[in-house]
Order: sequence, then structure tokens, then C-alpha cells
Amino acid sequence: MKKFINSPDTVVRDALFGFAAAHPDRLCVDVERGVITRAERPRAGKVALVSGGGSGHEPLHGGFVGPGMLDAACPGEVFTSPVPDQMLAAVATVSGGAGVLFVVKNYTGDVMNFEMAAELAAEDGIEIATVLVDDDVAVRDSTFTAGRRGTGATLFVEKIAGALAEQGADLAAVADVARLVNERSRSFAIALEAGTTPAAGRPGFDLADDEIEVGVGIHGEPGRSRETIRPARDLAARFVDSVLKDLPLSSADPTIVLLNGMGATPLLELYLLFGEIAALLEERGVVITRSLVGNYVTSLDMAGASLTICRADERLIELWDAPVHTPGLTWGG
Amino acid sequence: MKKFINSPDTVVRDALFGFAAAHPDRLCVDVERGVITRAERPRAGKVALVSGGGSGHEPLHGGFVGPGMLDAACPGEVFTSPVPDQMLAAVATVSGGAGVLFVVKNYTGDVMNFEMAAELAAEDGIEIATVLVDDDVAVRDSTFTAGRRGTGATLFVEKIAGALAEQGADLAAVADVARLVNERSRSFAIALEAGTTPAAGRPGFDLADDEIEVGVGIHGEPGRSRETIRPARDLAARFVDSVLKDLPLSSADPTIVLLNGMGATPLLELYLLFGEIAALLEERGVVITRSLVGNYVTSLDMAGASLTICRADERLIELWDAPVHTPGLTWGG
Amino acid sequence: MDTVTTDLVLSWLRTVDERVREHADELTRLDSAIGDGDHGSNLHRGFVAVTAALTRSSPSAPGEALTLAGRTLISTVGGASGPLYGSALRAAGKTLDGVEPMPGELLQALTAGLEAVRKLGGAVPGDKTMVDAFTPAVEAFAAALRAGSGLPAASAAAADAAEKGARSTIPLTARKGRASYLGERSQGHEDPGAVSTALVFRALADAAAD
Amino acid sequence: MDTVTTDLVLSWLRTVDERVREHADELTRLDSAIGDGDHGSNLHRGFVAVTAALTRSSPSAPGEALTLAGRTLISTVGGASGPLYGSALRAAGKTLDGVEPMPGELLQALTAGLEAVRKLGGAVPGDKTMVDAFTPAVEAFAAALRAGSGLPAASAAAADAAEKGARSTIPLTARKGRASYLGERSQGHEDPGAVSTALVFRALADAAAD
Ligand SMILES: Nc1ncnc2c1ncn2[C@@H]1O[C@H](COP(=O)(O)OP(=O)(O)O)[C@@H](O)[C@H]1O
Ligand SMILES: Nc1ncnc2c1ncn2[C@@H]1O[C@H](COP(=O)(O)OP(=O)(O)O)[C@@H](O)[C@H]1O
Ligand SMILES: [Mg+2]
Ligand SMILES: [Mg+2]
Ligand SMILES: [Mg+2]
Ligand SMILES: [Mg+2]
Repeated sequence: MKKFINSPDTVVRDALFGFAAAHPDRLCVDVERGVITRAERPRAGKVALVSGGGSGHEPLHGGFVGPGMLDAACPGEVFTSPVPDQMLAAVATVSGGAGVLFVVKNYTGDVMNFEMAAELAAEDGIEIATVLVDDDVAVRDSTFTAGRRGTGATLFVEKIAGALAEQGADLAAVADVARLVNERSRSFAIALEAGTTPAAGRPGFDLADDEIEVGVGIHGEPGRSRETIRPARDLAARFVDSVLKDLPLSSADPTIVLLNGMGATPLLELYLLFGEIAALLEERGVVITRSLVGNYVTSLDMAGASLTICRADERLIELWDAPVHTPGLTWGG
Repeated sequence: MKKFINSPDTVVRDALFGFAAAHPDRLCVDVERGVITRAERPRAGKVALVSGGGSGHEPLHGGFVGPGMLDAACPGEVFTSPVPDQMLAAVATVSGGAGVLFVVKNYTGDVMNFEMAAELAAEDGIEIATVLVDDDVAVRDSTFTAGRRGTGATLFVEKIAGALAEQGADLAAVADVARLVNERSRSFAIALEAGTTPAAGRPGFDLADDEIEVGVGIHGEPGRSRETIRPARDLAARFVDSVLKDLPLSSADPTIVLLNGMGATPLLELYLLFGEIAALLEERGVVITRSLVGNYVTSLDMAGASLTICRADERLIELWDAPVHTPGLTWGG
Repeated sequence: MDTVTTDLVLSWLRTVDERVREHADELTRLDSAIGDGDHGSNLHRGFVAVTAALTRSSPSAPGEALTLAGRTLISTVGGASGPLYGSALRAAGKTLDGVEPMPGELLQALTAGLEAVRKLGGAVPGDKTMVDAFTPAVEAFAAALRAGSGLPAASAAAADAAEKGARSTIPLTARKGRASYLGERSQGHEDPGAVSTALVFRALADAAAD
Repeated sequence: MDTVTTDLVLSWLRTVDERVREHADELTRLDSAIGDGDHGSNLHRGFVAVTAALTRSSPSAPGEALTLAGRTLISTVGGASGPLYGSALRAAGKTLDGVEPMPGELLQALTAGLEAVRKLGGAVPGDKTMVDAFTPAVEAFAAALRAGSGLPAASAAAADAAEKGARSTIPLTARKGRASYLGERSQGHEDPGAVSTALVFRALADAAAD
């Protein structure tokens, strides 16, 4: 394993120092407590958005803290959900009196740790709502299992709910739109190579020179099946079929499409793959209303990509277009 | 080699289709002629900035086309400079009558192809100025060799000269500021793994499990020396020492610092490395006035990073802060 | 001497710390196969913090020690195992009254711990989780006490049962936690949390044997 | 028949296309060692386009064919080799008058081509570039003509000299082009452009031998 680190034990802490140094004007990084917040103090009466999860998915979540998106992010150890203390510290810092929305990716650990934090915050009299993001169609949803994973749709939820919160909506409304976005979003991922966690020191799974892992998650979990590499055109069909199967779309639906790199896939390949996906979507009568191509919800140095589509409507597109100013996502006035 | 491609021969063309599909509102992609321009027609009287180079360095250059930066980019084949026909087509499309600045990275092929285009454009009565970017301190500069390579400083040159052009400055002034930025910028890169071109199908060079390539370029050229991997803290010193040796800085100099990922390095590691570099710069009395951490001037799926520092002044910082709206770089109103 | 002294509990927790350290790589390897490869470092981080916390505050009763350990795990581990082990130890600690409770009281505490895990995680035996080691361990501990064994023998029986329970997860299809994403591909691998639970019970047996 | 017919030039250029195709991987491998690994695909792309352009416009004179080939290389190859080979062929083509020039005129054309490369790239023999194959090839061609050889023998001598020149680049330290970034680490590798230049001259010899 070759990485720009000092020691596997101090990766997240050391990276937080760098995060602070890189964004001194816009972010406040509390390295000791593991909390990233906006530089400005919370606006009274604004619903606060707090998210977090294991590190290794950057720019998610710390890179999405800023006007128009998150108020705080709690980075856990690599691929390990944060602890309740972090969420409580975040809530204490960013709560503006109008309640706090926890945006939680649906993983057992994340769910439990955020739940514990929510209970403790509620005991302190702070109103907490939680949205669980579970968009990954590679995982069968069932009440007997851990349910679908949260992946690319997290960006959609954080962006759109963040925009509504910025407009002054109340907690119920912000939580509602967050849930709506999640319900209408589905993702599917394919890996060409696994990523390597500093702690494990070797790839999460080994693939032969012509093998790919289909239906992978963002934590180096192996996927649903191992298959043979095929031209981008064919893989594009695999992405599109998998997502559309779970998310039927008509040509009347506006959509937001994210083609996300997992960390080690060059932008050149992502654009190429996006071209194939866009052509397929057009064939099937799906209109791409907004799109995003790049590394947003990564898995360390995994080579691969995920496709996320949100079946939007006019209001969601408007919220998507609202200004956002974060290290990882910026547009609007 | 596992990549999201259809065939090594059609990578750039196929990717251009995706680039067009991803940015229909802001960019115009002429796939046949290999030219990316802004969606809006050229403003009369504005100096036009045209750049280009081999593909595989995305978002450079196509991702830097847009208000506040480039008017056009000419993507060559992977790691191969574009042909003069592309630059001529770009000039014909974006020339607003006030002359055109070619931003050229100093590689034999790029220099020759842009030179040929400049001669032919001049024959057509279009005023062309050229800035050669040569910031890489790993290469010894001498009139008997090809000279220093152009790497990270290209982003600084395109951003700052683009801002001045947007303000309506004339060609001489825009070319002057471009050259000034180049003269005041230096870069140094270290690779942990080489990238793989689709044509070659295997990494540009092979490194053992504990080896790194120090002083590499952005085309998979091997570097100056092969060394043993060390903690990020020690490598940070290597980056800082190499750059500062060639670019003496006093604490009175404002600086712009780019810590650039080569394509396959996770943002988590880049931030960590930036933290170490920022600490070292502080120790040496260097003030980081502006910074950028991310994958901007990449080398396909090379794992590694480059540090670029520009010894700026108030005016350059102002131009840096001016609004920019491109797929790869966005800020300001 | 067949009571659960504070020293015994402290020795137990310190032994867990040691065993987790020794087996961290193995736990991580198991977690890499069907999870995300962090179980070893998660528990290692947690129990190092537990040892530090216990040294700092030197608790004067077994229940206090377990509660502190649980709280510390919750605050330092994260992931799925942090809240689960943390809640288990906290629930166990809260159940354990007095300075020298009897083995029967420890059984109640362990039962409360298991209940906390099952309530928080919703897993039942057969789901391929730590519950598959925890449940038989508690049952074996209960059975041994019923049969008249003392603390050392009951703890050893619990450890044996936990190890057997861990091995029994190999053929199972995971239905809870990260391994459940793999569906049938999770078969043929031992659950890392079940293995770490077996380490915890073996540590109890070794501490009680001294 | 010892004149430079249009057919001969077309056959030469077609042969270069074939040889480049056959040796593309080798050229790329050489370029990977001390460059950026694209020399094979660059020339392959270029000469495929040359063959297509020649088929499309069937030139009626040798000079016309070479000029068209040069222009096509400039418009399709890019990199360093595109302008260099393109300018060489264009300069050679412009020098070559009439429909059946004599071998001495081909020598002038080749000399003009070499001059174009040296002027554009600024490389001198010993810099570890295509000039190290091109220069001795032209010299050998001239010497052979002076010694009374016909076109086939002169071309074969040029090809031999080009191959020897290419091999002579192995110990050199590159001073021009991408390999110069390596400094002394470029030693021990054959220059890809010198090798492709040898292919070009061998193709001429084979075309002239028919
Ligand atoms: N719902 C659950 N109930 C009980 N145990 C669980 C549950 N989910 C996960 N586990 C246990 O947690 C272990 C994984 O812990 P760890 O790797 O530390 O956390 P994470 O899965 O968040 O990375 C699994 O091997 C399993 O034994
Ligand atoms: N200045 C120069 N003069 C002559 N030949 C050169 C010069 N620079 C490069 N070359 C030749 O070009 C070859 C490389 O061509 P190619 O790989 O196609 O272009 P690039 O270096 O742009 O990738 C080198 O092997 C060398 O022979
Ligand atoms: Mg984890
Ligand atoms: Mg090249
Ligand atoms: Mg785990
Ligand atoms: Mg080359």
C-alpha cells in the first residue's frame, strides 16, 4: 500500500488539519471533536442540516458544508460511521433553534450512531428529524435485512434539502423534501478495482485483469456478482437498466443524473461513460434535465463509477438550481 | 487494463460526446473538428484565449472553457498534442477581432503544433500571441534541451489571463500577465503509481510496492529518481523544498498554492498532504493567500500529486478572485 | 473465591484489549471478505480507549467498570460494533449492583447485554452476526451455573460455546449488517463480530481462571 | 527502371503504413520507456490517414504524393512526430519536380526533408532523436549514388544506415523531446522516433527493390 499518509491510525485526524488549512475562510474544522461546520455562525430560525459517515468518500460529506447545503458534517474513521459525540457536538454548534435534520446513509452503524445522538439531543430539548438515504438498487430491500444502501442520492438529498432550509422552510418541510428526493432516486455502481483502506493495507477485494465487480457499495464491500469487463457501451446499458428497473421514468419527468467516479477513475473515462449513458437514456425517452459528472461520493481509490438518477419535478429542479457554495459543489449567485 | 472505454482508438472522440452531453448549456463541442468552445458566441473586442494539449489531463483544458477562463480548448489524442487544424478551427470560432492568446504547455509537440497554427492564423490576418508554460522544476532548464515542462501553472495562467481578458484588456496586456504568472510559478510532482494510456494498455512505468517516482511529469514519463515511500510529512518536505529552491518567497509575498491530484489519488490523501505542506510553509514564513486542493491537471489514473506555488501580488490575487464559470473551476458572482 | 470482583472485571476488560490487539488483523481480514475491512481497527481503537478510561478513573465496582467501558466504546468506536458492544456493556454494567456480585448476577448482566444488542440491531440467531456467538455463550453460562459450576467453569463453557457459535456462522447467509449486501455470496465466511464476541468470552474465562 | 515513379512513391508510403502497423506496439513500448507511450499509435493513426488520402485523391506525381502525405500527417498525428514527419515529407515533396524524377532528385528531396526536421526541432545528431537515423540514412544514400549505385541499392544502403543510426541512440543521453526530461536515465534505451525513421527508410528500400 502506497498512500500520502503518516500512519493508518491518524489518517482522518491528519486530513482534517489539511481540510482546515485548505478552507480557512469558509469552514470551521474542530479536529478534536471531529466536526466540520460553516465559518459563519448559525442563522437563527434556520433548520440545520447535519450529516456524516465514514471517511473515505470525500468530498462527501465535509466538502458539502456551506451555504445552500450542509451546516455540519461529522467524519468518522475511514469507512466507519462517526460516534454520537460528534453529532451532538455538531448539533450544539449549528442548531439555530428551528430543529436539525440528520441526513444518514442507511448502514447499520450509521443508523445506530445517529439514532443514539438523536435520542440524546432530544433529551436536551432539540428537535431532530432524520432522513435515511437508501438508493442503491444492487441491494434487495426487505424488512428482514439491513435494506438498501445509501450512496449517490445522498448528494441530491443534501443539496435539495439544504436549498429548502436556506429558504427558511421549517423542519417538517425540509425533512419531507429530503425523503421525497430519496424515494425518487436510485443508484447502481460497478467497480474495476477495489479501494484500499489504510487499516487493511490491501484492496477490499481482488479482481483479475479482466474482471469487474458489479453492484458494489462504497465501502469496498464486494458486489452482487463478478463479471468480465466489457466495452463502456455495454456497461452503460447495465447501469441504465439496473436503475430504470427500479425507477420507471416517462419522458415527462425531469431528471437529475449523477455519473459519479469512485475515486480513481479519470474524468476522461467518466465523460466517455456519461456519453454512452446519455445516448441510452435518450433512446429510452428519458430527458436529462440536469447532470453532474465527477468524483463526488467516492470510495478511497476505488476505480469505478456509479449512476444515480432522481425523478425530479419542477420544484426539485428549482431547488437543485438554487445557489450552493461548498468546497465540493458550487454554483449560483 | 480495465477502463470505461469502447476501444483505445476512439477514446477521445467518445469522451467528447460525453462532454457535450454533460454541459449542453454552457459548452459547444465540435466533435469532428476537436474543438470545445463556450456556448455563447465570442464578444467583439475581447481577446480570446485558446489552449489545448493531449487528452488525459481533465479537467484541463476543456473543463476550463467558460466565462472568466478559456474561450476554446483543443483536445489532442491521449498525451498527444492537438494538430494545427484544431487550433485554426478554434481561432475561427472564438476570435473576436482583438487577437488570440495561445496558452501552450512547453512540450516539443505542443510547441510545434501551436506554432504551425499561429503561422497559418497570422497569414489569415489574425493577431496571435503565445505564452509557453514551463513551471516544472524537476526538469533542468537549458537552451540545449526541451526546457522545463508545463504542468500545474497552466491552471494559474488560464485563470488569471482569462480574468484579465474578460475585463477587456488588450492582447499585449493579457499575454504579459500570462507570462508573468508563468515566470512566478513553479511545480513539483511525485507519483505513487503510473497511469495507463489506453493505447499502451499498461502503466507508463512499473513501481515496486514501496517505490515512488520523484519529479514525474504528467504524461507517464518516468521522473528524475526512484525512491522509497515515506510518510506524508517527509514527502511534503520534498515538495516544498523542491519548489521553494526555484521560487524564493518572503513572508510579504501573497501566494496561490495548488495541491493537485494526478487522477487516482483520493481527496482524503490530498487534504492530508496539503495539511503537512501548509504546516511546513507556515514554518518557513510563507503565507498561503489562496489555495486549491483537488484533481485539476491530471495524468489519467496516475496516483500522485503535484504542488504548484505562484508568487503573486495584489493584482494577481484580484484576478484570481474574479468570477469564473467553467465545468472544472467555478466561483464568484 | 467465586464472586465477581472489580479486579476480575478490570482484568477481563484488559484481557479483551490484549486479545483484540493480537487478533486485529484477523478480524479485519474477516471483515474485508464480507464487510468493509475495519472491524479489527474499530475494536482496537475502542478497547485502547477503554483501558485508558479505566486507568484514569479506577472504578470501584464491577458495574461501574462495565458501564464506563460501554460508554467509552460508544464514544470511540463508531460503525455497527461500537453501539452494539457499547450498549451491551452499558446494559450489563447497569444491571450489576454492588461491589462483589455473585455469578448469578453476572448471568443477569450478560443477559441484559445480549438483550441490548438484539434490541438495537434487530438481529436474531442465524442472521450471521455477533448474536450467533453471544446467544449460545449466555445459554452455556446459564446452563453451567444451573449444573452447579462456579464462575471459572461457567465462563469457560461460555467461551467454548461462543467459539462454536462463531464457527457456526460460516455457512450462513447474512441477513443483518454490511455482509447482508452480499446475499448468498456471504456464505463460507465467518462473521467478524461473532469472532470478536468469542474473544470477549474467552477473555472472561481466562480472567476468571486466574 | 531507375526513376522515382509515382507508383514507387505510393508503394513506399503504403509500405510505411504496413510497417508502422506491424511495429506499432514496439514503437509504443520504446516510447513508454523514455517518453509517453504513444509513438506507435501516433504514426499508425497518421499513416492510415495518409493511405486514405492517397486513395481518395490519387496524385499524379511523386512530389504531389509526398506533399499530400506530409500535410495529412500534420493534420492527423499531433505530438512531436506529426509536425516533424509531416514537415519532412512536405518539404521533400515540394522539392521533387516532374512525374519521373531521377534518384539524384530524390536525394535532394530527402535532404530537404532532413533539413525541415532539423530546422523545426532544432535537434542535431547525438541528441537521441529521429535525426540520428535520418542523417546517416541521407548520407548513405548520397554516398551510394556517388559510388554509382542505382535507386534500389542506394535505398538499401540508406535503410541499413538508418537502422544502425537508430541503434546508435541506445547509449545516448537525450537532449531533445520528451526523453530529455529523464536526463541520464534515458541512457540504455533506443529512441522510438529513430526506430520509426529506420522503418521509413526500410520501406523505401523494399519498395525500390520490387
Ligand atoms: N444488526 C446487527 N445486529 C447485531 N450485530 C451486527 C449487526 N450489524 C452488524 N453486526 C455485527 O457487527 C460486525 C461488524 O462490525 P464493524 O465492522 O466494526 O462495523 P461496520 O459494519 O459498521 O464496519 C458484524 O460482523 C456483525 O457481527
Ligand atoms: N526536437 C526534436 N527534433 C527531432 N526529433 C524529435 C524532437 N523531439 C522529439 N523528436 C522525436 O519524436 C519522437 C517522439 O514522437 P512521439 O512520441 O510521436 O511524440 P511525443 O513526444 O509528442 O509524444 C522521439 O522519439 C524523437 O525521435
Ligand atoms: Mg465500517
Ligand atoms: Mg505524446
Ligand atoms: Mg466493518
Ligand atoms: Mg510520445
